[in-house]
Amino acid sequence: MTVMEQRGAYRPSPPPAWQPRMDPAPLLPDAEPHRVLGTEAAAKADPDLLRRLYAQLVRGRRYNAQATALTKQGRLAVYPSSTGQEACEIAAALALEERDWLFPSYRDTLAVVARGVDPVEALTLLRGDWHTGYDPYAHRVAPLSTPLATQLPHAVGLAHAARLKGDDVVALAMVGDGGTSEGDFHEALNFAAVWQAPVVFLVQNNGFAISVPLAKQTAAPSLAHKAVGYGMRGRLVDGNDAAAVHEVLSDAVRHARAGGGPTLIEAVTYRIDAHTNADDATRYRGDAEVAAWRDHDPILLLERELTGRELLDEEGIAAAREDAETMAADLRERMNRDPRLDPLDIFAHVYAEPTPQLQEQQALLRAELEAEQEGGRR
Amino acid sequence: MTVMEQRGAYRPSPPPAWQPRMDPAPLLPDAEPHRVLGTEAAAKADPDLLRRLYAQLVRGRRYNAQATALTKQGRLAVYPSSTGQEACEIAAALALEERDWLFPSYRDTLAVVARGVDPVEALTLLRGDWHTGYDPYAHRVAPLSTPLATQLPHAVGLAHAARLKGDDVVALAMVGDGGTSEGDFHEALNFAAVWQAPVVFLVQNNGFAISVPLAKQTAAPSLAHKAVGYGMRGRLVDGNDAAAVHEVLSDAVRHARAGGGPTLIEAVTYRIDAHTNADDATRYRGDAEVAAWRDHDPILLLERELTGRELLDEEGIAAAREDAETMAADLRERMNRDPRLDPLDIFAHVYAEPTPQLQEQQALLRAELEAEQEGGRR
Amino acid sequence: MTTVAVKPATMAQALTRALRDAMADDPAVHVMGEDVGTLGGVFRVTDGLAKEFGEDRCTDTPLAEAGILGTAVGMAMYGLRPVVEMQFDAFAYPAFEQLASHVAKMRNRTRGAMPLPITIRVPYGGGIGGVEHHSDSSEAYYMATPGLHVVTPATVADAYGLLRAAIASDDPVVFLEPKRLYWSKDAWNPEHPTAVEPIGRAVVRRSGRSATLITYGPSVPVCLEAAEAAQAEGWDLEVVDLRSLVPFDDETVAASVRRTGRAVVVHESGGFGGPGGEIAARVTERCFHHLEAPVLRVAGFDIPYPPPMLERHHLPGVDRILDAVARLQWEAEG
Amino acid sequence: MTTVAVKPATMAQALTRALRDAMADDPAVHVMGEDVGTLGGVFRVTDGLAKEFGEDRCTDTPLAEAGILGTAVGMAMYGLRPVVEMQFDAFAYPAFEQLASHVAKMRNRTRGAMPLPITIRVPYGGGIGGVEHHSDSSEAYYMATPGLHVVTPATVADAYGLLRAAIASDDPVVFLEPKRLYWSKDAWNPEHPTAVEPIGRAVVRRSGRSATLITYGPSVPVCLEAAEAAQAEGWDLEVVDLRSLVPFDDETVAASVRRTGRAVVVHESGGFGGPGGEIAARVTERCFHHLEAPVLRVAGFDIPYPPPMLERHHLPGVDRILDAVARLQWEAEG
Ligand SMILES: Cc1ncc(C[n+]2csc(CCOP(=O)(O)OP(=O)(O)O)c2C)c(N)n1
Ligand SMILES: Cc1ncc(C[n+]2csc(CCOP(=O)(O)OP(=O)(O)O)c2C)c(N)n1
Ligand SMILES: [Mg+2]
Ligand SMILES: [Mg+2]
Repeated sequence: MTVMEQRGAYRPSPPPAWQPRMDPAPLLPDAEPHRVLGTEAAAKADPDLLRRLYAQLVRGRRYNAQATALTKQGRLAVYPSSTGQEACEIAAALALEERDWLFPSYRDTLAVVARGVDPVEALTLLRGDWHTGYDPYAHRVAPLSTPLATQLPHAVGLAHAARLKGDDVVALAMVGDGGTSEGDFHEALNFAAVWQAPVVFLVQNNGFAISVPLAKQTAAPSLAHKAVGYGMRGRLVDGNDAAAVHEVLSDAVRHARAGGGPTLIEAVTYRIDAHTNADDATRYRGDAEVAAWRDHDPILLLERELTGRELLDEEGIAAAREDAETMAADLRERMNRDPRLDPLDIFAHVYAEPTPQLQEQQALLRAELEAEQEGGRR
Repeated sequence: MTVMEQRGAYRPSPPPAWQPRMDPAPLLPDAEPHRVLGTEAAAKADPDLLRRLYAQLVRGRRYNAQATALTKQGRLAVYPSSTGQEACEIAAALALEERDWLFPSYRDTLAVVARGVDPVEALTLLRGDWHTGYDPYAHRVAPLSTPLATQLPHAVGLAHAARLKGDDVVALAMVGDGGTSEGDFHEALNFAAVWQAPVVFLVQNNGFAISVPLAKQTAAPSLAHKAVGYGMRGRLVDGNDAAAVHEVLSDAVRHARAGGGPTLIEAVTYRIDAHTNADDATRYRGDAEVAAWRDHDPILLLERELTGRELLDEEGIAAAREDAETMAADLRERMNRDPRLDPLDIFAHVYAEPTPQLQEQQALLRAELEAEQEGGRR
Repeated sequence: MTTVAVKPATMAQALTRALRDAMADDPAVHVMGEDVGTLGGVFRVTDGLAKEFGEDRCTDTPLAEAGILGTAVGMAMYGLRPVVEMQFDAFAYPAFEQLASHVAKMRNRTRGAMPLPITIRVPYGGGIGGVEHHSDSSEAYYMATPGLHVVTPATVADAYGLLRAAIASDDPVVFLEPKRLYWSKDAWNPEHPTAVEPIGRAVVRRSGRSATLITYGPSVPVCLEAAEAAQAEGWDLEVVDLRSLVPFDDETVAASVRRTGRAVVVHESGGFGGPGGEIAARVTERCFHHLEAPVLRVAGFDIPYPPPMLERHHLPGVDRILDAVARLQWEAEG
Repeated sequence: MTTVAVKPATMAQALTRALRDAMADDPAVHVMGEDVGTLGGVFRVTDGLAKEFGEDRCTDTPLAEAGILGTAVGMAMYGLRPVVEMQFDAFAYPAFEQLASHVAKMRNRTRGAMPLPITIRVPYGGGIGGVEHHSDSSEAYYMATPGLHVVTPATVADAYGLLRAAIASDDPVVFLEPKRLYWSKDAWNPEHPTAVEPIGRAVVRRSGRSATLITYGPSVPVCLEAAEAAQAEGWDLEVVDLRSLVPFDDETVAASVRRTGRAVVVHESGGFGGPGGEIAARVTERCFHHLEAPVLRVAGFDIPYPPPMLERHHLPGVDRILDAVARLQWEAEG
């Protein structure tokens, strides 16, 4: 066919399949992180909620301190503290309904506890006793995830399954700024948007992935800007403003529950402690930066708001601290008891039924343990 | 420290680390794909370039047809045709300088050939003779990549290495719409942006990943919108408008070479043929859709522009076709010769030196081959 | 479940039928993967499922294997039984972290509270003229990952029976489908076409007294052919089809080798670090004093899978198997 | 290269020195990974390199293992020699596709035109009280992937010598660093502290006549300890440190077993589908008529790595090794 024969078909038009599929503007985050405390919006916040957040934040901080102390006493193998990030941790848990699911990363013990998991069980992993210390179904909390970002597709799958079954369950998945670089982050967000799964992704941007600062992790205007590339809403929030985090999260949860699909939330916060007790943060950051963030402390912000508006007084503060001390004393006491482990358990849950090979191995270990009890090798 | 002691520290301010790190607006693609042919912009296009593109597009189409024919004759194991996508393939190759590198996906044989690789060598993989048929260093073309999106980090690493060495080399990496869902796509774009590596990512959005339409692949406003999440520029172009693709690619290459960092380009196009000769496209799409895209054919668009502006006449068209026929005849003739393979080669390039184990295995095969020659097993 | 009389069928058809029956029996069974819906899969194994059960039950996912397996984990957490298709062996590698760190470990991590009944279908192996990355034998990776069952059928009937068992299992199962047997046909157990085969039991496909060929999946027909050919050379070979690499049926295998006193392990996966080492070692541990010769291995070479035009030199064939049998120190006998 | 007299040093220090010397000798050597720059790595193996050579030579990457290895592939294509750190064994899994489909195959795919001289450092194994995903022994995966060298040191001197050889190799090398030996100290070959060890040669760490313990990496010191303890029971054990799993030094291993007539393979990786099967099988193939007993294996159990409080029951220890030696059918001898 020559060009002459084709003349009629000539249409200087855009490609047939093309239609702008949606206006990206509503997906983009605001230029500044959302804030409530210390702004006019604070007046509209529910005082009860603020007080509840406050009490939990104080508890959370104390929990972090206690757990860190337990590492020094050899009672915990390792502890990644979330001091400075309590607003994110607590608001995450409080924004959910009981039927919802939480998918925590390895740093999110506080959120796990705030969700109702026993404080000692939540530390089982870090104590070195067993991998996940709690029954995930008891409080709808997935195992703490150490391989970064790998829990995000789980959250998407669970939310999708719930929706298929007709349950109005929302999954909240937590991840760090470093974790956003992993392929699993990308794949999870994409599946979530394509499936319109009721998931909320909460990125705690605490400035570092161990020693690596955000500037070496991404060149994006913000992590929340990643949302538009999946066709979901991106939201930016001051992660140390508990009221703001709770508001943004609750909105995203509502949106998801109503069938509106997933949201990506970046909470701008800071890790006050080192990466874990084993880390030396002075190798990669200066005191001035930490000091600046101490001034923007989540407990402090909330305390000032509450006291300024006379929703909290010295007595209330003392009560919150005392409650936290009680929790800490109980934690300390229970963590100081040696857990009783059965070595033969290592074969019990590899499969529904141990394979013949595992049965043989279990018999071998049993014989060894008996020999050990009788003293000496044979 | 109680709240009273802290009063002075209260600052209702945004989190300390926060500064909007860049204005996202320039990163966002235009709402409509960029076009040149049939628009006023066409007048500014270099006539020589347009003629060169035309000749190559015609050649490319003929190459696709010939290769597909070769599958029917059993001369190729499989061929993923890029008919309908020639504008992307050719413009990709022509936008590069000789010192630049191309990282093709498995569908991009045309770009590989346009880059200077021998047409028969480019088919070695698909012929089943050896994995990569050409020397990647001869024309700076990485091996055709079958595992989707895995070539993208290679392009980033190479571009980064070149920059570290002070060479002003740009890497152009090609991927399909389906490939953008892979984690490797995400990780590559992120590394490229963080390192400000001189890379250009060209996504050929041809509407399908085998049978899966774009709507099941992503919910994004466009694939180009993914760029903002990495802090790089996103560009949208009519992938069947060779002049537009060349313009957008050349601009991105210039930008990268000048140290401006990477660009993500989405070229909206369409796969006219089935996924490969082995695929049955009628299972997942209708004729009407294909027909609409045939009207928006890249060769047609360019031909109309050129003839309309009297840069091309029937004679020129005939010459281009004849040139393509000559190429096809040569390809057919050479592909019909049986390649000579040495079975013992399978041990030659596993390591720089075959391990003792491979030497043993090679001896075994050699003995078998000798026995075979002598006829019968022993 | 309907139990129509079953005529000769291909392995692919038996797999389709197994998926269909499992989906009909249990609404928790969901099929997902690339091109499994509208297209019915590149090997057509999921053909018709989206039509019969809807796209929510048989879902075309985005192109991202870690995402497919990772979301399947979440779905299993909520009580579904996902059956995931990896399009080709080498394209399961992107999902390796999800597989090794979550799928294989979740039950254990949670002390049994959170089992993951996921079936991961992986078309594997060569012999179909596929270009690079389309012919890997990846079973060694899965065998070395505790927490996974690893199953592979060699017959049409087993394709049905083992896939049903895999889907019914409360543990994750890597279900390896020998690509080059997809189109193999047999009468498919006309009495019990839809019989479920328990996982973990090897089967003697051919009895013999001279030596045992221990094999599985795509190499089973090759071994049977070799056993036929061996008769001409005076050897009466027994052929054991493992069917399940994990759990491993030590009993059946060791019983056979104790009877014959000689064994060759045959598979097309690379030899070094491949399944054959494990099998030879455990057979030797159990049958040492019955062995007239070391257990030998006939395997693919230790090379990246070769291009199609050379694959026949790589794949263990009848001659290479018989050569190994010949090396089983028969002189020592007399 | 400076050759200062070397005092007792830890394995971690020897590794650091190897990286430093390699970087000083060859500007093409680039170190990259998570936290390798400013922090010097979580095990401090890259300590000081960013300072001495600049961040372009020792680079903190984004947190994405496939991206790290994938970009390293591209860098190697352009003539660099990347040394990649995977922070822990299990965190190398996201890079598995890049490793198996590209790193291991690129030379072969391009008929030798495009070699990839990449060293992939992987701290591996347990015994350090790490929580889940921090103690995997993943060597079986790498052994089963043709195109990779797999190397693992057990002494301070080898840590230096083998790492230099790995970086100098034109092939990709998976360099497995036994985590629990990072802080092990020895005098580090005071004569030749910076001697490069060729890859592919096993070494007899202790001579003995009764039986051979075949081992590598973290289990070498355990085997040496077991050999000492065995003397009390009248056994004089030989200990072979493989050092390189790929290529495998059949000669040294077989020569030892032919001498002793008995062998136990010891490693902490899971037994089933682990390296021990391969090793036992090939030793048996080569030494069958010299063997008084089957080659036995002492390995980690076939379970996900257990929690720290139970890991000592999982790891092969002196007693378990001696129990295996005792099962080597000594009665048969007399
Ligand atoms: C896949 C994977 N790679 C590497 C690691 C090792 N690692 C543990 S925490 C961490 C940094 C995480 O940073 P971020 O995501 O910002 O979370 P944060 O620690 O700040 O809470 C790294 C690299 C891991 N756990 N998983
Ligand atoms: C990692 C990986 N997964 C799956 C495949 C199988 N596969 C080959 S092509 C293809 C579709 C690719 O679609 P797209 O990226 O849009 O490229 P196109 O074929 O349209 O050029 C798939 C799923 C693959 N090659 N690699
Ligand atoms: Mg962080
Ligand atoms: Mg496509």
